[in-house]
Amino acid sequence: MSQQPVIDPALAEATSASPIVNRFSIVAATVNGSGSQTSNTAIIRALFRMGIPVSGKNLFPSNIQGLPTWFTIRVNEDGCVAREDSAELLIGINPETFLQDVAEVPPGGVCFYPDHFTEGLDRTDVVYYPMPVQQLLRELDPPKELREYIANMVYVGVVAEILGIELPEIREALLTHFQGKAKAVDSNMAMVEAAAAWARSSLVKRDRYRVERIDKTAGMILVDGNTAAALGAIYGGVGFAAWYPITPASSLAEALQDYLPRLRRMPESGKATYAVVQAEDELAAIGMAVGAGWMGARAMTSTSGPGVSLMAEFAGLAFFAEIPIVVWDVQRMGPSTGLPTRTSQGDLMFVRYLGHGDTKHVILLPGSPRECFEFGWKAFDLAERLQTPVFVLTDLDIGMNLWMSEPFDYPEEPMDRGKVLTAADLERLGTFARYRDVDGDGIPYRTLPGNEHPLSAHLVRGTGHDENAFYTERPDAWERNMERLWRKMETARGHVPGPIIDSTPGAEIGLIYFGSTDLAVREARQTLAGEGIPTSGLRLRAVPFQEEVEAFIEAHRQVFVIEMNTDGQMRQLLQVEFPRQAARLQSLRKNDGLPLTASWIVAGLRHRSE
Amino acid sequence: MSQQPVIDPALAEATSASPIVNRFSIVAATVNGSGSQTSNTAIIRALFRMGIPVSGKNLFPSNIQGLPTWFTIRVNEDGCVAREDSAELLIGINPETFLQDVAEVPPGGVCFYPDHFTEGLDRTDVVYYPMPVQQLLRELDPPKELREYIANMVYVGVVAEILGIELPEIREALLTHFQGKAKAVDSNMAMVEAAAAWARSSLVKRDRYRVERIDKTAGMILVDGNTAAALGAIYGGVGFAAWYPITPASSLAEALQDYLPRLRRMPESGKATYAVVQAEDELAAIGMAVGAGWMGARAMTSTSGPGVSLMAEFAGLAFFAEIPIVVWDVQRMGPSTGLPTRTSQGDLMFVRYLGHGDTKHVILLPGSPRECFEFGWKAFDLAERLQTPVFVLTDLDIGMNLWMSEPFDYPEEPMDRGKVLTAADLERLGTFARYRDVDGDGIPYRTLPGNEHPLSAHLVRGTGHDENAFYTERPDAWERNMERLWRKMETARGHVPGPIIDSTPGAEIGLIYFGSTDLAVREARQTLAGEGIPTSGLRLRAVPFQEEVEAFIEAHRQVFVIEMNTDGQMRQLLQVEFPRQAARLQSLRKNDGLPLTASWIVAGLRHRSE
Amino acid sequence: MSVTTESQATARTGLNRIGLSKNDYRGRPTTLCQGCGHNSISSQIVAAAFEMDLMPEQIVKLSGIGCSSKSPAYFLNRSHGFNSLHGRMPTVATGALVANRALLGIAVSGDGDTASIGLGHFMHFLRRNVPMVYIVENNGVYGLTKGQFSATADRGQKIKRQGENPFLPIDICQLAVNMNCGFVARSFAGDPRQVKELLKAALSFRGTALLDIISPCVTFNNRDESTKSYTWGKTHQAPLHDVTLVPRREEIHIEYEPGQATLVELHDGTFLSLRKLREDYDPTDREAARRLLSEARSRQELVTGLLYVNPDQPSLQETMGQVERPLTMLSESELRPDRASLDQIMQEMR
Amino acid sequence: MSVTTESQATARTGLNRIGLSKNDYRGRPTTLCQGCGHNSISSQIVAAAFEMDLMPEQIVKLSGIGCSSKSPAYFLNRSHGFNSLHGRMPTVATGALVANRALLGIAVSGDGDTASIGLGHFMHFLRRNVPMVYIVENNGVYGLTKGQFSATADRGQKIKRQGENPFLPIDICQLAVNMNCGFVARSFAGDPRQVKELLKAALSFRGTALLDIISPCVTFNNRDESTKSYTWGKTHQAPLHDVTLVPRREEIHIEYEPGQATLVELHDGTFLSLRKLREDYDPTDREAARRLLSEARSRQELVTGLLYVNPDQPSLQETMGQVERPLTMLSESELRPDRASLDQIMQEMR
Ligand SMILES: Cc1ncc(C[n+]2csc(CCOP(=O)(O)OP(=O)(O)O)c2C)c(N)n1
Ligand SMILES: Cc1ncc(C[n+]2csc(CCOP(=O)(O)OP(=O)(O)O)c2C)c(N)n1
Ligand code: SF4
Ligand code: SF4
Ligand SMILES: [Mg+2]
Ligand SMILES: [Mg+2]
Repeated sequence: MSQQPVIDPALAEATSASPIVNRFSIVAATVNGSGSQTSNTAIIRALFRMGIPVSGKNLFPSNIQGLPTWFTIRVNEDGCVAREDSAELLIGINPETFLQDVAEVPPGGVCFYPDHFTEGLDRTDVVYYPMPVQQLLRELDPPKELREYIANMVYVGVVAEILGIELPEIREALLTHFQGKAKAVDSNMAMVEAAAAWARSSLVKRDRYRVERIDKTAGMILVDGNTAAALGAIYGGVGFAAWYPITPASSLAEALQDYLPRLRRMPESGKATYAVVQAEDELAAIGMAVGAGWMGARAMTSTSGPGVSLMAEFAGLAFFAEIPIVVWDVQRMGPSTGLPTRTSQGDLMFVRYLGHGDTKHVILLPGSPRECFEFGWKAFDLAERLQTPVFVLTDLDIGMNLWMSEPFDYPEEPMDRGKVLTAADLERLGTFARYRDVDGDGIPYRTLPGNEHPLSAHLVRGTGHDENAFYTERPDAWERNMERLWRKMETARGHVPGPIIDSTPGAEIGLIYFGSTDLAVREARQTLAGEGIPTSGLRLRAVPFQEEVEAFIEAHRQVFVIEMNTDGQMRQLLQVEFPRQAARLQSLRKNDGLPLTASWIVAGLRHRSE
Repeated sequence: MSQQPVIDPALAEATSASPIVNRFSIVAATVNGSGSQTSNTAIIRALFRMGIPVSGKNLFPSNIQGLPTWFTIRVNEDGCVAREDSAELLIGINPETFLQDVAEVPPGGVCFYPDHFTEGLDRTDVVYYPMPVQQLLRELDPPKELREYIANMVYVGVVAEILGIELPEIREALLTHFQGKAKAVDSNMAMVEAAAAWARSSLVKRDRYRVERIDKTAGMILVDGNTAAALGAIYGGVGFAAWYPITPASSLAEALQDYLPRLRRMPESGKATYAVVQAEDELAAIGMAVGAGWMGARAMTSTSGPGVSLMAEFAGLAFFAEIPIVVWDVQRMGPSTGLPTRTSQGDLMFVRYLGHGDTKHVILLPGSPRECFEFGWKAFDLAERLQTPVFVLTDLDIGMNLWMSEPFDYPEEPMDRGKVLTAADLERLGTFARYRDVDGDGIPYRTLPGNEHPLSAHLVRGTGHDENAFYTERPDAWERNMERLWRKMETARGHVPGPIIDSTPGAEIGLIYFGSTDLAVREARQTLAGEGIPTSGLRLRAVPFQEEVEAFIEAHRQVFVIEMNTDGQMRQLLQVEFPRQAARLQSLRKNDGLPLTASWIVAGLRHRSE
Repeated sequence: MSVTTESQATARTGLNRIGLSKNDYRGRPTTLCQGCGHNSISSQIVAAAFEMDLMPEQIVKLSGIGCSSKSPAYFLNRSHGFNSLHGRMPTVATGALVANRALLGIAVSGDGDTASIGLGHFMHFLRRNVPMVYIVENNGVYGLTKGQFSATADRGQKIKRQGENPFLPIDICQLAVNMNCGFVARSFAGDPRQVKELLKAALSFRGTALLDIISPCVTFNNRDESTKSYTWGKTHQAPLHDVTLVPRREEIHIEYEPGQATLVELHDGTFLSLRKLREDYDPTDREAARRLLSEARSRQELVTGLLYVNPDQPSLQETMGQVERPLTMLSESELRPDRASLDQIMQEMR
Repeated sequence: MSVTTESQATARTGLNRIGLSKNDYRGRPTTLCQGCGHNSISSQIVAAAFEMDLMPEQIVKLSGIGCSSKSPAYFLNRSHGFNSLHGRMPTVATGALVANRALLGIAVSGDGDTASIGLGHFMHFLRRNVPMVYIVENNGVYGLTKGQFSATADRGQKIKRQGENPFLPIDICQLAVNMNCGFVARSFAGDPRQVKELLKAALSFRGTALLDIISPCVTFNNRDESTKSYTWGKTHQAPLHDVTLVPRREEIHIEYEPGQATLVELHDGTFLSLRKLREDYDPTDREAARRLLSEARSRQELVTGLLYVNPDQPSLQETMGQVERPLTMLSESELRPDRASLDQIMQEMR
């Protein structure tokens, strides 16, 4: 450890100061396709199992192998686990970015590095820990094909030793990761233990950061939103799913393919009670979903921006022909192909009006994997109740990153299959018209193909139709139908999930936000409260909005709409829906592809709050 | 004429009263695919050539042959030729709809009918004129294949005789229609004259309606917007056009195909200086246009609602990669396939945000065929100046109906090809970056493929890029680029056509409108002025808007946004752009597939003006 | 044969074996042009369904957009149907028939709908082998948009507004053979009997059954020299064989000299009898079908009949191992896994 | 042959006939996986362009979206290019090359890009015969989205996450032959020399030249038993012939026994020499190509080489009667008709 520079007094002072326990971020700077994901998930899951609140955010490039990747784990006793602007601890094993990575370590921070690195080791305000990766590999000599992966276990062992992560929990974490495959776990653990042992004997702890077992994650789970969404759909009784691969949505459909065979086969025959089709493109994916939704199956598709653009025509058809389908849009950065591996909330305005000619859609906005699960099944209830496409907008951050979560609640209510008439109903009623507004709520009754009652059959169409689904060009028929659809959208307000409001008595500032920014906003509000700037928060969970939203805006002197897109799209939607409030809405937005940080929100509000 | 009922005193009185000259509407109720178009255009063009302001609106079904069609001609000395709610004169030759058609004739009105009809002839407050169609056919005995067409000439002759339309002008009109083919003209004129002669000898004029030659159309033309748009594009130097057939846009591309060979071939070689490709679908059509626009040709495509939906992904690419193209959307009634042969202004909101992830577009809104021609060439200047797609939104009414118009002005300004750097420029500058904001207006410079200077080449992409068009995921690079695009959209405000404002001193009511409703709004404002309700008018001609628009809103106590869609989309766009005015905008909208009438606007404003 | 007996059976009563009259299979009055080939195909669909004693309620009709795609409104009023989007019918059909495999799908498309905007979906539909009767009413033009060339228009073909078509036509059957479709037939709207018999065969086939039917557009593409016109069809049709569906239940002695007919057994036990009308042709030989089609093309011959048949390919639903019951008929308890299973998963996520 | 002489010519100087070094044809460093077949194809594009003395500035690169479609960034830095949308490259290419017919188009696509989402555009592109080298880097998977099956994956093929593929593959060459493409070749990224020679041939061809190149995805689909793997390719490749482009300017005596080689003359006067390596095969016979491909498929054989060639088909620009000059080079006076012509039209509208 010759390269180790003399430690400057500042650092000495800093490091000798009281330890910082369970309150820091650590980033692993690696190369993608090198298997470092295993190491990173082992660390985060072990910390989580030690009872410490965590989050893991993977910043990866849009390619498959060989480019820089950063995996950041934040641990925080108080559960503040939104992304932070910088990480105090660096695991720097990517030579390409090492100098840059080291430069970004805050003073007093820590740097773990492979001991064959020779540059970037000269910061005097950072504690360096070398890791003898090559040596340990030589000693352990794992099978050639595993070498690269095992090598990544070195930093797991060293970091565990220095920070105090319990090795048994690392083993548990690996067990989870390898779905119990002992052999894989053992070969990896061997290196973890070797590295830890080496660190124990060869390194002196000189930094302030430590972890300690606490009890803040009891009963909780660690999960990504795409998996949660897939499970939600499965427990919502999904019958048909069609998809086309696209980052960051692919893992949603793939989670369906992983869990469905296990959860949804006939006990005796082992036959599937579902169908998942990988379509030739997104037009086909949504088209298939529309076909299945028309038949009466719970049908869905999942995609991201470019796919949504291709779904516009079918979205309009489903809205107008009133076919229930669920469309997941795991948002990535746009316009166009944009940044496939960066997060954003930029599809809002487009999806709301997706389809030419007065088309409008119901949108759900889950704020966490847990809500992804909940909306996963509720979306089907809503789609079938309202007989319209329901779009669920998440983003890469919720969809693909690891979130700590309360376990999912098993759906208590029975499924709401909406206004479907059986042959018996038709017999009883003696009359039926597909698009008649019987109940005055704009929602007509429908019959499903296969219903053999003579009154049942009709020809569904995207062309202008009368109550009986017959084609007509009559002006009055057209207007009546559009007025009914308008009524239906009003009815939707009462069915979609309402906002989550957290009002602070006396607060004059109101924050309106939605989706993945939840943790950051909550943390920011704590900080601001600490600074004597109390705020109220309203997290939107769906479009169209309810009156409470307008009331909230009226109730506050200053109202900020916080979002991650360039145009301030949620603010625009609020301006459209609440003209009387339009002038009072201020926009606080950032759209750089990274999850929002509390500190950015705080800074923004600090100088704009009057 | 036995069926002729005794005339009731009311009618006698009415008809004996002073004649109504050059001030009525006449509707021909026929069957489509039966060639009645020739007859109708002959009548309207003859009236027009007699110096009388006219308009012709064709209400046709979405099929090819055998269904009811109504062609309404309005003649009005003062040039008020917007659609009227009802026509005083009926040419009822479609047995299927005759009863209904007769019922809709206002008291004192007139009905021409084939003398073999036996029902619907009992209204005592309508003047009936029978027409011996079969007899005249027998006498003239035209060639079998022409029979049906010639039969339709009977009503031309009879109506001409009764109303006083000059036969020589009918001949002229037919000459225009048949592009000078004397033979076709003669065979048709023969029947026109025979029918006129018969009427002269056998009918007594008992109604009040007449036409008289005046001089209100001198130098004017009669044209549809799609033809005008095509000519505008041709005189704008269109190099490449791709399209896919769709009503009501097809005739735009077909007009290109009709006129280009005549106007744009090399004198010597006869080779084409343009290319028009019928694509396999709309995705391909816009994709081809993007390819050609990238190369530096003036590229366009034309479509309607469903096609626009399919163009979303490419629209986003062109916006983000900054490729100049022009997209014509001849709007029809939506959502979905909707009513292909009915008019609407329903694509506004969708087109403005066409494309996922913070995409925005420049939209032009011509209000007449004349502006279709003007914007036809200006759109290319704008697209190349701004390096972005320019959408031109018309509708079926402007696009396919016959409008009276001042002749088109030859473009005086030279073409604006925008910021294109030649090899010489690059040599002089010594540096080039495709997406650098050199001038601070957000518009970068571009080089075209084929430019052989070493600095010229770059790889255009829809993925995130830096100033040099290289792929990058850097947050700052992304933000910088999006800020520049935002700046560019601000720059666009200064380039797009501004609103046409007609302020009435002291008027407290302001009317904001756009597109095909121009004539109806103007007529309505005259009527209201007459009733002591003065109004100011602002006709929007583009999105984004200019400050004048906000000033106009502020300047009026009550502001109505008049439009033909269900959601009040223009009002929504104004709410988004002018939050301080949002609450003050009232919506006056109708969307039943028919062109707006002045009387509907008047009625709406009468009881809503405070 | 079966036809004769059918008609005998129904002659007396006017009702078929399930007690329905032909009227029960009709649709609304057509709004297509008089003489449009599509109308005659609609009538044959009605006739075939009637004669096969199908329950209209167990049929679903599908189509895209076009004159052809309108026709589901003009047959089988008692069947549910979906007049979907231009070129996208195959996608809607896939979702629909996977969701409810008990229903019998009859789809009508046009040459523009299938060979232009919908070409990709069409081919992927065939690749998945979704059980359905897929009818292309092929007239070489876009009828509903007033007569532009479609991708099946022959090179050199002329139409009013657009003049002469410079491109080679897409051969829908050739593509189907290529995509390994198990039932590839070509017919001509001017030969109603063949259309009907091929329809019956297709309706008994399990898997995608493609019928490419030349269906003249009398308004925009019926000039005698057009390969999609009635005249051309009548003068150039070369039927391969006499197709007859032989339902199991009937004991019929088919008396041919050996080699005069091919018999193909379908999964429901019915037989297809193909009595040869011309040179020896084996419709179970894919290569032969390929060759025949390209020869016919160069010979400018309208070869009609069942060009290729192979009943032994798994349908999409089989490929995916779906339950026999329609997915749409499953009960809530079959659709929603139990509480314990969720707890288990939550455990695994600790 | 030409190769040898080329290399001789360049050996000394390191420059080609237009004075450029190989470096002038390179691109940016690849970000694809080490060993990805796409990378080796990129190098052959560089080599071919260099050895053919092409001016990089007269080439345009086009692609869709995918690992393959990224590769235009990794060759020909001095050429303009467009990395467009997934599956839509053929449409952008059509507009681009019609607008500027003077440029030489090289397009790279993937099997997902071309055979899944882009299938319809691909086929219509071929139908129009747009002059361009169309390379499909075929690996049977979606690489960039982490290894799902594409439509060219063989039935029974296995990959990690999705298990076994139940569907038959789409044969891109078979489709191209069907669409009457005038230049249909198949190759293997593991055979760089053949790839290069076929590229040269394609670059000299006027019309759409399709190259379906098996290009293994080492990360997601390189198991030995995969028909898209290096091992399988190496063990199953069956080259039809030895392809060499013989530029006019060189006087070369090709010494074969008669019948040992086929010579095809291209429009620029260069010759393609195809020295037979196996049973007599005539690449100008479409039927033969059809047969060969379907036999190869059943034989599970990777037949490579120029499967079909027919230089005598009009290009789209010729079909449309365009001026020889690029439309993009026309002057304002050539683009805007004169004032009188507008007056005339206004007259006609009275
Ligand atoms: C996305 C879209 N593009 C274009 C149209 C307009 N359109 C309606 S029918 C049709 C073509 C119909 O041709 P074909 O499928 O051959 O049917 P046919 O009318 O000839 O029977 C087109 C282009 C549409 N409805 N939707
Ligand atoms: C409209 C759209 N859908 C999906 C995607 C996601 N996507 C990117 S590349 C790709 C497939 C690439 O496969 P292939 O064309 O075979 O190229 P490879 O990566 O295998 O070389 C997909 C589906 C996209 N970019 N755009
Ligand atoms: S236009 Fe042609 S295809 Fe359409 S209905 Fe008429 S005849 Fe048939
Ligand atoms: S993932 Fe496959 S296709 Fe993509 S770069 Fe890597 S090896 Fe090549
Ligand atoms: Mg057709
Ligand atoms: Mg691939």
